[in-house]
Amino acid sequence: MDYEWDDDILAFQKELRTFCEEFSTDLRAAEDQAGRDLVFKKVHGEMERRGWLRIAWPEEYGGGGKSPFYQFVMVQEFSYAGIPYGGLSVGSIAPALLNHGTDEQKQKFLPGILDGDITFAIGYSEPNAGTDLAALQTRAVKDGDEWVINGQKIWTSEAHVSTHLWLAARTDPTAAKHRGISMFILSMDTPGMTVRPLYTMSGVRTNEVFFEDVRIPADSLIGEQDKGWYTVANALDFERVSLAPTGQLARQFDRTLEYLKEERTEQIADKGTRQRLAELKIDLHVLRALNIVNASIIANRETPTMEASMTKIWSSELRYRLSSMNMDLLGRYGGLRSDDEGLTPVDGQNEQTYRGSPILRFGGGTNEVQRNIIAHRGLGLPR
Amino acid sequence: MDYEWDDDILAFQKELRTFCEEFSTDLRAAEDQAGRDLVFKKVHGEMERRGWLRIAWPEEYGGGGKSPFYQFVMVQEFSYAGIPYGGLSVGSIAPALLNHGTDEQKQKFLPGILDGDITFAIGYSEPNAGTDLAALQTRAVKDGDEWVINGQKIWTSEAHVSTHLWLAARTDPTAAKHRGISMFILSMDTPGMTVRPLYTMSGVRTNEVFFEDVRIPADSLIGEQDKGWYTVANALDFERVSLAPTGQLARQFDRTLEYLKEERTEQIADKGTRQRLAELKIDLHVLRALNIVNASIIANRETPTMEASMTKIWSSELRYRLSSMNMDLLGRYGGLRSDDEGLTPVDGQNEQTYRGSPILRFGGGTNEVQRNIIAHRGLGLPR
Amino acid sequence: MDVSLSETQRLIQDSVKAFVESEIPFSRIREVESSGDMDRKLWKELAELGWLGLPLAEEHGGQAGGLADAGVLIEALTRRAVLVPIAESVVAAATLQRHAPTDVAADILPDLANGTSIAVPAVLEQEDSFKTWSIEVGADGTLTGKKYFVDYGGQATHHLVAARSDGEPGLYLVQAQTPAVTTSAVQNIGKVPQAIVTYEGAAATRVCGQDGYEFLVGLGRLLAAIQCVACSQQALDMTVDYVAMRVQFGQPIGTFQAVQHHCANMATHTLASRYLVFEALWRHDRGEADDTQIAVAKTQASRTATEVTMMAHQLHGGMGLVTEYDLHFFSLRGKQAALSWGSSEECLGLVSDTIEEPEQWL
Amino acid sequence: MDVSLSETQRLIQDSVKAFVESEIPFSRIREVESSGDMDRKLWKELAELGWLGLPLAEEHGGQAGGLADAGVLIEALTRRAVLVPIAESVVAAATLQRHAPTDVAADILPDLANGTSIAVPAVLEQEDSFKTWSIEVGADGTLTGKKYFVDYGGQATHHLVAARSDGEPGLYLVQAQTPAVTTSAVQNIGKVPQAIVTYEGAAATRVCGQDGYEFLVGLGRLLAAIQCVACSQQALDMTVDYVAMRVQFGQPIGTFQAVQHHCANMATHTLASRYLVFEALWRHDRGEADDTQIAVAKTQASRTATEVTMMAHQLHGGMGLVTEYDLHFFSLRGKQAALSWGSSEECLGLVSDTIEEPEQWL
Repeated sequence: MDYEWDDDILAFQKELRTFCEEFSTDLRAAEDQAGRDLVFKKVHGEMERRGWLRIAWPEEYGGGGKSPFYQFVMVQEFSYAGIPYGGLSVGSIAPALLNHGTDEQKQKFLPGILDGDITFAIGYSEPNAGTDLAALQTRAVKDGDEWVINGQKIWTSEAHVSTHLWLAARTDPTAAKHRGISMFILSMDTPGMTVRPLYTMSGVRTNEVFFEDVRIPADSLIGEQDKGWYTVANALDFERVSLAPTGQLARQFDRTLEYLKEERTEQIADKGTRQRLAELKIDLHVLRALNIVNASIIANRETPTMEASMTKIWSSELRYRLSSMNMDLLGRYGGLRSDDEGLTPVDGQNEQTYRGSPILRFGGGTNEVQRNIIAHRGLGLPR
Repeated sequence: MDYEWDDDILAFQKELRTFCEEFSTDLRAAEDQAGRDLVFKKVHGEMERRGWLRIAWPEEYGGGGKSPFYQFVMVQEFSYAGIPYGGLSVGSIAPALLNHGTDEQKQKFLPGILDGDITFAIGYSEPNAGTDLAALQTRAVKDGDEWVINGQKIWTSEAHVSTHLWLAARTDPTAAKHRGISMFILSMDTPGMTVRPLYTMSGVRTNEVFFEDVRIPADSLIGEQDKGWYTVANALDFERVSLAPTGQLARQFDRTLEYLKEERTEQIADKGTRQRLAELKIDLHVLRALNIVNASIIANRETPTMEASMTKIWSSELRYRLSSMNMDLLGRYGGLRSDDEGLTPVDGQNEQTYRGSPILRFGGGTNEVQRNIIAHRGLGLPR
Repeated sequence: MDVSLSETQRLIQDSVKAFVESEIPFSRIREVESSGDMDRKLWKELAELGWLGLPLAEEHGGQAGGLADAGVLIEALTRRAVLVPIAESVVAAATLQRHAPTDVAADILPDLANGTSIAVPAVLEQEDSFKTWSIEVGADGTLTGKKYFVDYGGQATHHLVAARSDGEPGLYLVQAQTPAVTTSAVQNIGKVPQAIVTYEGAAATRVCGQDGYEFLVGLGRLLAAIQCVACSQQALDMTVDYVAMRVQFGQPIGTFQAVQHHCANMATHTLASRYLVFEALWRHDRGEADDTQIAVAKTQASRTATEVTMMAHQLHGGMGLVTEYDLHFFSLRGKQAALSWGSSEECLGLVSDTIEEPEQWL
Repeated sequence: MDVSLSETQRLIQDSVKAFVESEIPFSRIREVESSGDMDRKLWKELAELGWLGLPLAEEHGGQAGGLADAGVLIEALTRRAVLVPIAESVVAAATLQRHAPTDVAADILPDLANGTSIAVPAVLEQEDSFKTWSIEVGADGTLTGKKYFVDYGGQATHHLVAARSDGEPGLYLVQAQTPAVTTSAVQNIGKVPQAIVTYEGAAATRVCGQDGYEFLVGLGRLLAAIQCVACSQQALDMTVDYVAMRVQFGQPIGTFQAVQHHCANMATHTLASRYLVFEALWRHDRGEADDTQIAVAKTQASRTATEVTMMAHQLHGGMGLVTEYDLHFFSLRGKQAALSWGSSEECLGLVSDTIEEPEQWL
């Protein structure tokens, strides 16, 4: 056992904090979404310049070869600062390409992903294939030198602002569910694709994507044909090091506490309120603990069994619990939306997170399925 | 809607309180279990004299014909006072006999049950038939004018102090699980029965009962042969009016609160402690609410679907939660056993209830099965 | 003791349900919501159908119903997520009917019953506290100051303002559609029209003192709690329908035990909350509900609304979050109601304030 | 950062496990429990195997292990429900080693390592508070008064007593097996030997001041928390085994989703508690753990022990309650440990005391 962070990690953390503070200032100064997008773009470029986007990638893949804990602390600090970076493209697609792409595919996509010029939406879910993803029905049929895609995807977030789609489609309809699926990359401007917006109560737009005889070249296939399920399942370990970072919720806790200390001196002196905050603090420490256990296993080049699922469950349920409790403590102020500047505490972060909190309770595998995974893979209970 | 208790119910409650107070005094004065048993016997006799044991039975069965709410308030007050009465014999066996017994059987057992001279243990569970009660394997085979019993029962509480056993045994081994079961009454001194004690961590003794060629007369069969499952399921409604009375837990709450007020003036002034007690108080009000909803449906001569299961779940889980929280609030004192007179708060009731609290979470149908029942019968979810 | 609905209550429930289901499609709710205004057409219809006068005496053009009857009405309307100040109006009207001087009551109540006037309470100030507010009515009978979080404050014709005169707390009737009263809208999670109101020398008629104020707050709490129950019940019903139909892994997800148990828990909380709220409301009508009983009911109902609606989302998956689907109305309005008239934390604090007092458990 | 056990720790864990499983049948635990005494034979064996000296320096006959190593030892022993004052002894010995004057330490530590002496803390008085205690050491170097809830107080040869001299708080070493010290057993849920101790002019040697006292309380909390983790883990493991084997409705009950989800929750809480406790213990060893970190760990571990062991009972059904079966050792000892050295409520209060202080979240 060793619970000390190495000096080089701590030095890296310091560097990250300075970096995040600087860009947070820029973010606050931005006047609209376009301005904020510009800052994000700058963050991305600067991160690539410093080698951070690939900091834990193996050196043979052009990475920094650092310990997964570098990745861990980086995600933690960016999440605490509320600055998104890289996202799914760098975090999931790039590693999948590294593992399964041909040299040509790597050369075609990786530089753009790292520059931020190529961004991906993920085409997995379908109306009848959500938690039961293997039931997906979108078809890809080989026709000469091309694949022809027909079908529909849903919950394709960022499809309207991405350059490419990472698509799971059925290539062998006769095979059993998990088999017969293949992965493809499509440019979002391929003819035959229609993107329809779906607006959600969290304020975030997502999409449906429809495919009507969409033709893409043969080399759009990533990895082995009919083995796409395993391409997706085998993402690189270092990306799993921080699935549900403590950062954002910790920041929400800290900021709400700060508000109470400054604006509600009577309430913060109340033992009832203090105990509620203490409960949340303990819950955050549990989240931190699960994250570190998960990361530590990966850093030891072992494979977490149930630890990732535990972290995901705890994080998503705490996201709801913490937002809701903070709102309750703030009373009517807690219910204000962030578009009310001045009156709304902590920019309405609690209210906004509350509205978005259901997503992670079912997204990325419902918490019910996650608990099944813990029971089966972690505890060895019979199916 | 009408949330007022009728005047006659309130008058009855007053009478019950006087009665309970008197016998509580006697109980406290009793020096040992034998003394307490004598008081219980006296309570039973006095209740029968006043017609209370049968207060809600239909008049044609020799009952008082009163509203089920009489039963409800009576159970509530006895439970609050911590005085057991009648128990399963009066509460479950007598109604089953009334519904399914022959005139001879009624005449043979009912007077004794009401006098307290005949008491029953319940022989349902077996080592491999717990939650899945219909899997029971104890056999009853007709041999001339007799039934011959072979097999084993478990969790046969009070088998060592009862005069009779109410037994479920398989009479048709070829029928599907729920069918082919019949009900019998046996005297506990029938040759071939062996009672083996099982001691539990709650301090309560229960038993295993073994049957080796136990021969009982033909008229020991209660109700129709092979239809025993339905005999048991059709207990009279008025007995279901208060399955999980608020009384005992309310008393435990009240007494612990009283102790804190008297002995822990600093702690009871602490908002943290007060909020914990407020949480428990609300939880008790929820229990009270569920009980009243359940009783009110029965009083309207309708059949509760999910309400009884809800009450049972809430009661059993609150029993654990309330005992545990009270112990936590009392700290080291909370962990003391009741045999330490003087030092132990509220006679160790919290500690003792805590130890016994698991029983109701699985007894009488596990809470998992109860939740299934709510989902299926109450909400109509598919199986 | 009988927890079932009376004939009248069942009639209210059924006819309001039939009315909103045939006349108020959810598309209408979306329209009204994005307008930022209340549903004025519906308000007129409710007046014409006589619902606005439900708890008012016949002499005022009402139907002489009880507060529990009004609760049934509000629940049925809330289950359609309509945007009308029905709860606010009942709070104000019932308070005026019981506590206002006869002439004041006779003057305004008929207009409230026929819908030409709308009165809403205006209690909270910047502190968001039902105990601390400070507007003073001047010697000239006018008041000046700000009230926060006034639901439908911008839509109402009258405000029932908590204020003091010579230090004596009370409620004051203020005409809202005058230059002396300005409102500024604030945005909340429930998307319910809500305003900060500024009074500058607004003419104020004293309606009642502390007693009436306490009646008003208790009723406000309980009608917010009714809305919590309504949102919980609606979310539960929608969830049961959804999981019985939604197929994954070759079977309806409602056959999975985990899903069934979530639904069972939702049903238990909703049922208990309904009982506690209606009992307290029924007793409040008779002047028998104390602050603790009301606070118990509001705490439980607020938590239930939060927990049940969010679990409904978990079980609905992505579909539940889409604004084209209707679940979000109930989760967002439910949380709004949970925070209104004292959040669960504030009400839990009230229960803890009187924790020493012995309880009747029967 | 590495949460895995070190080579040494794995060795400790494996060899203690192997030892108790072969040498200490649960029938032995039952015997000792009903005797009311500690397991003196086991104590001797632990001394001979060198475990008692684990956290002590080699010069005192110890093995120079860390406190986390001692935690691993205590967890392994607790998972067999043994009745020996191993946690109490480690608390006292580690405190003496770090905070006692050299001569006092050199005098007693070798005897603690070889098992001929047993030292246990005696802190609480009637108030059951770690903040308020009042025994004064007289000018003659003796102390008089009562200590409550002294675990193994009747079995120990030495008590490390929290007392004051000239108002200065500190710890004092008292020989317990003398006429000046009398003990009276109290019965608790864990069936752990526990006593009220009366000192009447007992000779007392000052060991340390406030610093040492705080070290002792922190360590006491954390070793109680380790016991909570051990009981949770054992109950979880027994439950997983049981539900995989117990058949109802024609299938192992461990195939039911509700049962699986209960187990998943139990595992999550246990894993997080283990991390929090061992991290705090490791830092306490280095003087880096503050009161809040320790209180966070104890709160979480106490709750976990309560929740996990009682859920284990729910899933075991009747069998789990029978004293012939072994689960009750862990539920009852687990709750006892949860209440010891500050219950979850007391520790939550400590966390709330410092809630304003900023936290390091990495």
